[in-house]
Amino acid sequence: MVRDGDVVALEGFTHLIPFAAGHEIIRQGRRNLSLIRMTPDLIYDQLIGAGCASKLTFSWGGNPGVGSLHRLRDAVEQGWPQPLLVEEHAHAGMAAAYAAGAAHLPFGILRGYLGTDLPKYNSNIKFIDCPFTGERLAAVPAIRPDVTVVHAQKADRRGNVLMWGVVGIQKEAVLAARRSIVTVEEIVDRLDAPPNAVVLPSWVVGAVAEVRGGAFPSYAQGYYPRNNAFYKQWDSISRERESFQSWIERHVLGTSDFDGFKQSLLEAATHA
Amino acid sequence: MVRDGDVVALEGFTHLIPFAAGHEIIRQGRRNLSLIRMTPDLIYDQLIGAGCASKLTFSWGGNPGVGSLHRLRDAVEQGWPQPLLVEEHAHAGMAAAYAAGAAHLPFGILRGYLGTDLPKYNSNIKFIDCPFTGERLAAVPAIRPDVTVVHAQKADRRGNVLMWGVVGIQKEAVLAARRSIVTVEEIVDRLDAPPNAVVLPSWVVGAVAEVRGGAFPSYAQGYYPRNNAFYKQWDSISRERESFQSWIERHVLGTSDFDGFKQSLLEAATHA
Amino acid sequence: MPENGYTADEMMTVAAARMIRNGAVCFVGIGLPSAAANLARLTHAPDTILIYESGTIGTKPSVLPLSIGDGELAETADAVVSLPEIFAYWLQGGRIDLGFLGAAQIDRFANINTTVIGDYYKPSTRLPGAGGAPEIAASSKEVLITLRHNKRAFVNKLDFVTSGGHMEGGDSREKMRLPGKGPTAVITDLGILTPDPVTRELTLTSVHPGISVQKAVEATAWPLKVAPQLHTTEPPTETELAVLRDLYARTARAHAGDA
Amino acid sequence: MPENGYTADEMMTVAAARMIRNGAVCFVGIGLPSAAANLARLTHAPDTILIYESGTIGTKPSVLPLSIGDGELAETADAVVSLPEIFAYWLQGGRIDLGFLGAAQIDRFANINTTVIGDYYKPSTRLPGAGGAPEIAASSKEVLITLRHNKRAFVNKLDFVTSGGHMEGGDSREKMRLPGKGPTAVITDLGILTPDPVTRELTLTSVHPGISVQKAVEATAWPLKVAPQLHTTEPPTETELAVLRDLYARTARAHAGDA
Repeated sequence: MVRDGDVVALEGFTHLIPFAAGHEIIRQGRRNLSLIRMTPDLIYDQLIGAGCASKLTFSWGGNPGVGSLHRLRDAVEQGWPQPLLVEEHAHAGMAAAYAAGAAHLPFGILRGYLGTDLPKYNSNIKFIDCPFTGERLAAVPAIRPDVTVVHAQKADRRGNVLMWGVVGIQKEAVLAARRSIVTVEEIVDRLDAPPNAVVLPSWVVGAVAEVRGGAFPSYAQGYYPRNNAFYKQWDSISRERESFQSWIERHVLGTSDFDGFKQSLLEAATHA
Repeated sequence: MVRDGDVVALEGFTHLIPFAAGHEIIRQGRRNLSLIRMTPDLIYDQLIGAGCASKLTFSWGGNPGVGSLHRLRDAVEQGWPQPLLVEEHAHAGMAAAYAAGAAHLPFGILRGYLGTDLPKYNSNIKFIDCPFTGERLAAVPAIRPDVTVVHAQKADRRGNVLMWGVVGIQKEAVLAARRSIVTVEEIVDRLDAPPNAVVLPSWVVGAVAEVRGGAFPSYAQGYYPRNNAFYKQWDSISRERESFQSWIERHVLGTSDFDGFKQSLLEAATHA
Repeated sequence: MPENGYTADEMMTVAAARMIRNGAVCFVGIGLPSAAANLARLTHAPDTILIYESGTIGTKPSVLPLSIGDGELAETADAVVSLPEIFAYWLQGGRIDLGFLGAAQIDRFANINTTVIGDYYKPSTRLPGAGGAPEIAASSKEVLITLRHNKRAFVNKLDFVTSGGHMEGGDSREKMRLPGKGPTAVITDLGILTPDPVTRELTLTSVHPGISVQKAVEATAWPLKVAPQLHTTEPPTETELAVLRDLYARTARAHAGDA
Repeated sequence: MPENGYTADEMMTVAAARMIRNGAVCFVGIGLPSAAANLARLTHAPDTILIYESGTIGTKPSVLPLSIGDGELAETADAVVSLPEIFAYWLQGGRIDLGFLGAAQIDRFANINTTVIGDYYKPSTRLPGAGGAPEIAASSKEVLITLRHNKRAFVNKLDFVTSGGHMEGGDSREKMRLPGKGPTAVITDLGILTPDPVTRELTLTSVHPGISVQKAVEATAWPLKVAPQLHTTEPPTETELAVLRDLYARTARAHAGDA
């Protein structure tokens, strides 16, 4: 469902990051994607390093608690493997832009971007005046991805999706998108969602696929914890182009699915 | 905590309507309140009929499923017991205005009020142009009550509040207000809130009081159903000024609290 | 009651229910629209998604709600969201196939009034007001309206336009940039009116069994246009009537309450 | 390591933690701010409300989170909300007493850079960027900043202003209408800097035990102002050190993971 040149958002704020789906995009060799994500994280480091992306819209691009995303930096600083156009925001602005997208408004407003240089480098940050008080507020255009991909804990057989814990911007990202794909930890007979839970009804979801462990090395609350050790290892894997390339070729391009990927990682660890 | 002349919002969209707190405002004889509420319902019919209000901001003023709010109509049509200034919206606009209030933005935007006469009669509905697309959108000023009162299912001993079911605009109304009062069905040792439940942390709530059954004749999901029969009876109680006055004097002004009110209703029903 | 054993209100509700295609996402107002939508769900359209403005999405009540936010709507919903969310992400979000409204007054272009009869500041009758209707009428991909047919309701000029239909006819709705395509049918206790494809004026296209054209024309304050190919509505089937009556009976029992 | 048995980082974290008054609502960045805020919660300020930008409100983690949205933050929170909500209703809503930030670069008016070193389009180092920081810095009633003290960090001119402090000093922050009152202290591994009440220029008001004024001055790329009444920071107490080390030890064990 992802095509070359698409505007694509893979969301999940530290939690439920759709790594399995991201790997599939790499395996399919997609090119010239305009990637959107508040916190690019390792999955976008991999997509960028693998040459899938020509643009990145984001608001915080690091390896959380560890340091830099080296492939992102290499693309920005050296243009490798290809130049990467950057549209840079703050979290508050991107959250408002996704919310506007979900609401099909053309823009979102916030009391934001005050005292920061970001508007100097991002022409998509404008300012408008309140028609009642005259206060100047920031405005950002709605985010409307061609495709949004998220990972969630459960879906039922009808395709209704339930997620819980840190739910981030996932609901908005799905509702803002023209098409959407949701991978889930498990498909169950009944969701048994608690009242007011975050549920995406089947009719707003394009496709649902069961991919157990599909958020590794991020986490799925109630299923498995964040693999902090992998996040730390990524720093050395990704630091050099060569080590990154051999990793992605062996573990992602050299495997046929996410189970294969994890099996391959396990074998590498065992033989290390 | 409610003073004469205050801007007051009692919220609860068909569910968890804070009747007990509303009766207390009537008993205290508050005057010149600017009342805000999306759906005035019986509680505002009572407040208006009792002479507490000089202004009403609302978006749907009826007895749901039954018909008119006769005291509201009498105030608007005949100025009894005093003239009532009306600021009239649509639900979508009021929801956006409360959300703006909760976000401390001066206004909210929506693709709304298109094709309706409402803006001709409400100068608080304006239109602004999207700085990106030029699309004309409606703007409404934020709602910022002096006091918001809501009813919820549970609070814990620290004052954290949990509500579930139809949660309407209650969270926004509390977060938009300068002061807030929450009545609850019960105070418990532990909330045991499900993930992502609607919880108001104690430090955003001004005061919490346990009033079991405090939403009667509306309902509290998990505690008691809506008393539809009372809603239907209200039509005849409220239809004439005399029947309304004798009801409010006997059952509200003539009782000292909500338990007394309910006891008084029960006695009337038994002796009828 | 017509001799064949159903009331005019039953015919209206059945005719309205039939307009709902299975699987449609319906944003439903309380009263007649709610009855028709639930009848559809219980008969030919079991996969219809019902949304009430209380934030209950995909709700499956066993009885008709008295209010827009009855407890059973929440208990049987796929999701229950806040009011800012239901209006912003779901209705304004363009996700509603069919908005279903009642009205106190309607004009020839299917604009409706639920606000005041008479002058706004000195009304002879103060009605409940807008609620969710203006944005349901504007943003739903398609709108159905159902109300009883008489001259007090089918007026020449609305005292107040609460919710826009086809505005002044022709392409005036598009010019005002209302997102959805507006009312596609008005279902009354006498027949069915649909907008002319060009002028957008409501035209009588079907009369219910036993109803004369003349009766519909006389119940309309403007000179009602009548389609050259006038249909007669199929009378309610036994199943439709049985399901509807059963629904009302269950509802009456449930709403007797305990006061 | 200083001879009295604690590291400069430990002194910095303890000094930062002490700035948090019990009961304050703190919006906390990851890294040193998170360590300091949790140390405060585990020592003198047990009723501190910790909020992380992942939407976790009133969270009480037993170990330091590696990311801003670790599972334990959600499990131990009073409420977990979406990102639009945490930024709109909670941060912009004016409910945060204390924003607590780290930085890569800081200038004399406590403006900070976490975006790029060098030219924006040809950076020598591309840093992670803004995240929640610009609005934390703007909207919190008060801001604390903590970072290590050296000339690469304490620069004469920022390569990029990611988050506004006191802007160009004086009343320039108020004039730009940033809602909160801005940074009230910068806590480093050498001492504590606070803005001058009038000029808003950061002034060294306390040095940590064993640190000379000269060392702090030399670690600052601008001519650092020193308060006439210079304090010496109280060294970490045994309790503070024990709690902090225990926290780090628990954290290290927890983050070893299973890869």
